[in-house]
Amino acid sequence: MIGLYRPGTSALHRAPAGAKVAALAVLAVAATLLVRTPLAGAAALAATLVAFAAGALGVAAWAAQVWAMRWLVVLVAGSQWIFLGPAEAAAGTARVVTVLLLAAVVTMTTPTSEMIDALERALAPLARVGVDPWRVAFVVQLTIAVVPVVGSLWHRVAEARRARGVRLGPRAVVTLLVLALRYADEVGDALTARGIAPAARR
Amino acid sequence: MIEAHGLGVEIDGATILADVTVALAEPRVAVIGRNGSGKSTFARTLNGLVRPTAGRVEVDGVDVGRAPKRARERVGFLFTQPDAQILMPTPAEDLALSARAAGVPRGEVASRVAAQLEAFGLAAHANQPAYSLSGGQKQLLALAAVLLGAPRILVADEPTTLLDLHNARRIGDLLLSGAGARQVVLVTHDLDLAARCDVALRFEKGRLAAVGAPDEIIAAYRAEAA
Amino acid sequence: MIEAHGLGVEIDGATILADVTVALAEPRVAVIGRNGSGKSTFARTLNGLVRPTAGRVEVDGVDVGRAPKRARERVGFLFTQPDAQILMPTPAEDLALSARAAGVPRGEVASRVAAQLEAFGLAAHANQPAYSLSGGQKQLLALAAVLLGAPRILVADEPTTLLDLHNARRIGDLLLSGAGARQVVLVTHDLDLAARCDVALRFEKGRLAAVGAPDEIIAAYRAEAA
Amino acid sequence: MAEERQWEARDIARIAVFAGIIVALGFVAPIPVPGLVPITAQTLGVMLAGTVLGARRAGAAVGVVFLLAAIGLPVLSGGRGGLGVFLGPASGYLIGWLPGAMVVGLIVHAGARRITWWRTALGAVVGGIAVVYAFGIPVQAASTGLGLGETALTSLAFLPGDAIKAAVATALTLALYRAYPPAFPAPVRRARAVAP
Ligand SMILES: Nc1ncnc2c1ncn2[C@@H]1O[C@H](COP(=O)(O)OP(=O)(O)OP(=O)(O)O)[C@@H](O)[C@H]1O
Ligand SMILES: Nc1ncnc2c1ncn2[C@@H]1O[C@H](COP(=O)(O)OP(=O)(O)OP(=O)(O)O)[C@@H](O)[C@H]1O
Ligand SMILES: O=C(O)CCCC[C@@H]1SC[C@@H]2NC(=O)N[C@@H]21
Ligand SMILES: [Mg+2]
Ligand SMILES: [Mg+2]
Repeated sequence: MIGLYRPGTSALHRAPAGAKVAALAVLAVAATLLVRTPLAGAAALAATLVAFAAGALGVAAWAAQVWAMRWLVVLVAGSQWIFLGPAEAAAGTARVVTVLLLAAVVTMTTPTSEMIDALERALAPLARVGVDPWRVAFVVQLTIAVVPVVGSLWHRVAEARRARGVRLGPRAVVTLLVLALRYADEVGDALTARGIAPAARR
Repeated sequence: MIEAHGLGVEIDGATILADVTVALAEPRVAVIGRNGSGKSTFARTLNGLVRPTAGRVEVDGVDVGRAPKRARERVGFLFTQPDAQILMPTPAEDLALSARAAGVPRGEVASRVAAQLEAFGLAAHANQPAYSLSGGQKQLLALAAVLLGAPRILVADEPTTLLDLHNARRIGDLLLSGAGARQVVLVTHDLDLAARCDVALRFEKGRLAAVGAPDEIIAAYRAEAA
Repeated sequence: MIEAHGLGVEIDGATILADVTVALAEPRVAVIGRNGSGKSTFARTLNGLVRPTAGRVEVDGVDVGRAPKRARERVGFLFTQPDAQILMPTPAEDLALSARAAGVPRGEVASRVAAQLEAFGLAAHANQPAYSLSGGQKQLLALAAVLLGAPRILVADEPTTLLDLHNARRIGDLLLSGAGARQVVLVTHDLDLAARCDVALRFEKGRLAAVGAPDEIIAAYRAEAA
Repeated sequence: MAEERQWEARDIARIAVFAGIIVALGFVAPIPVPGLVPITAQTLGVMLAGTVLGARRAGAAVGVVFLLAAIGLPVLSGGRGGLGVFLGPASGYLIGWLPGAMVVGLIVHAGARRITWWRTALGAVVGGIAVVYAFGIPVQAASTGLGLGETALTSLAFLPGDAIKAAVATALTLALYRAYPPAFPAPVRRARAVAP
């Protein structure tokens, strides 16, 4: 699975993941509180362009993100215009779009592995209530390895169905689930054998 | 009869198979070669599971790329992993699925299924959950299902790899003895089994490296691996 | 050193393994027998993946049933399916996982991983997605990961079944040549590989049917299958 | 006690595999509808996690999907991911998947000695639909500035699809119970093993 990360060497790329996520949280709250007028909205959107520049992501990437949100923009702006008037609609839409664009900057400048490390550190305080941060981060990585396998199992079922010339409909999912769960058992055994997690106590 | 003309397969820009031209009329065809040499890909083009990106394949005169459905009626396929091929919860249901697809009238399905279970020594397991069958029993079931369709050509991709000596011999015998009634293409790393065929193909890096008498082809392959 | 005393395994009321008593000090142990005869179950009791319901197993004097964790530190395990064993997205990450589990200090993990990748000819694939490796490369990676833990005993359950002649030989050599540094238990249907061991066990219907010189045990097994 | 709550290896693997299935369902037939909240096959995976794994493991599987999204992997339908998915108008539904899957698991498994079709269907509808909407509608209303009532009306668009998914989840669960009982947690599995 390929992440949404865009490799680079900008200041934002070099900044620690935890700091970026914390900054995002602060900025999201600030935007919600401060962006109340169309002018403030325009300023906020301009600021997102600066953020994209700081990540060396370029205007094209910014535009692509905005384009991906076109329906959101149309619907939020439209409904707020009807109920709250044009000024509120402009400010409200800018607010939502700003936060989503800032989140995209963090996503695009932070590699998956750094995010996982940051996740592990962020979860450290939860160790006292019985959450093992390493284990959580591990399951996340395990899932990343598992996704393509699930895809290949699905591919195998589809091939078998075609080769046998039979129709299964949704029943194919049962076959997939059986294969996937048996695969899970094999992975579970490998986890145990590699000394990563305990086996069942029968 | 299998004919490939300048057959090539590219996936995501990578050449998996290139320039395979061969005509096979022999009843038993062995396909050998190293991991990743393109054997499975070649086998899969024979029933349209993989589409050629260059050239074409014909089975009994049917162009597989143009008429994959008609080709598939003629070509049965047996996978290495029987698990993936068994699509229904029990052997009886699984065979019924194939029987219906093969056009057996509704009223006769049950008796055809019973007869096939009997013929493959699976009668006692008719309604046992399929996952709990042994490896050999699963491969027998998969073969029984394929043969219900009475294919003119049977392609088997390493069908004996997971089996013990006894079961491998049994499946091997069933596959090769049926030849005559049908043509069999057998992809295998088991060189003793390959030696029992009438002609052997050896793939290397996506190309057909050699075609000929199994003994010679196998001897050359062994020599190289050593 | 492996010792089983009246070892038995029952699952859901079915007897899978019964009354296995044997002491194995030989560096290379082959385990053969038909599909479903109990080979994998026996292998799994050696590192506690399957718990005995009768009797016990000891590895280097550690009772596996009582101290599975301590036993597992001593016993590495290699499965048939490399896919299920590779737990991380890339070879480098997967080896790092094993290194950390084996207690390599954080600062030395990277260099240990690099050295191991090099030793197994995988350096060029360090950061390639693991699912895109070939079958042989996957099995090499799985073996590299197991050996990072420097197990005193290595149990391998049909580790070469999915491989071609060349890769099978490579993995087989790696497994058997390491013997001396460690004891190797090799479950296999490949009788030529089994013949290279120092002692062979043959299972039959959940019981240990024979123990002895590989040549004799294999000859008897072949004779029966024919 | 602490010992008791620790996951065993096979549980961890199942959590990862079900998270993988939910992700994989995101690639299935993404129906492009112009709107704030996508129609997605992933809710089928959420329901199945609950019916098959039970409350705790199902919750963990959905939680893993959230973490994958948060660290920037394109795991939601249409290849979306990143922290933004927790901030948009659809985020309430998304968050609702977690309690939703757990409620499905509770209804289907709590005190159950076997899997029954009516508990499975009830679980899928209550946990997989009602609970998810209960989280989704208020958040959507707040983020769009539309009233709760109007927002609830727009969410009716999902109902036919979600009803079908609940029916499919029920049928699949019962079929899986027949085809592979070891998939289910121990109490249910044992009851099935003795049953004819
Ligand atoms: N869908 C695919 N996408 C990319 N590469 C592929 C795909 N299918 C096959 N390949 C690659 O094509 C090559 C040939 O694969 P193929 O499965 O035909 O080999 P094979 O001879 O059957 O090997 P084996 O003996 O291991 O079964 C391999 O290198 C494989 O990785
Ligand atoms: N968890 C289980 N539940 C029920 N039966 C099981 C279980 N595990 C194994 N068995 C059965 O126990 C018997 C022995 O299985 P095992 O896997 O040890 O055989 P094997 O000798 O390794 O066979 P193969 O050569 O096919 O790998 C088989 O009949 C199998 O179906
Ligand atoms: O992908 C996301 O960001 C979250 C999608 C939430 C979709 C909701 S869940 C309930 C309802 N049913 C659907 O098919 N879509 C919505
Ligand atoms: Mg192949
Ligand atoms: Mg076995």
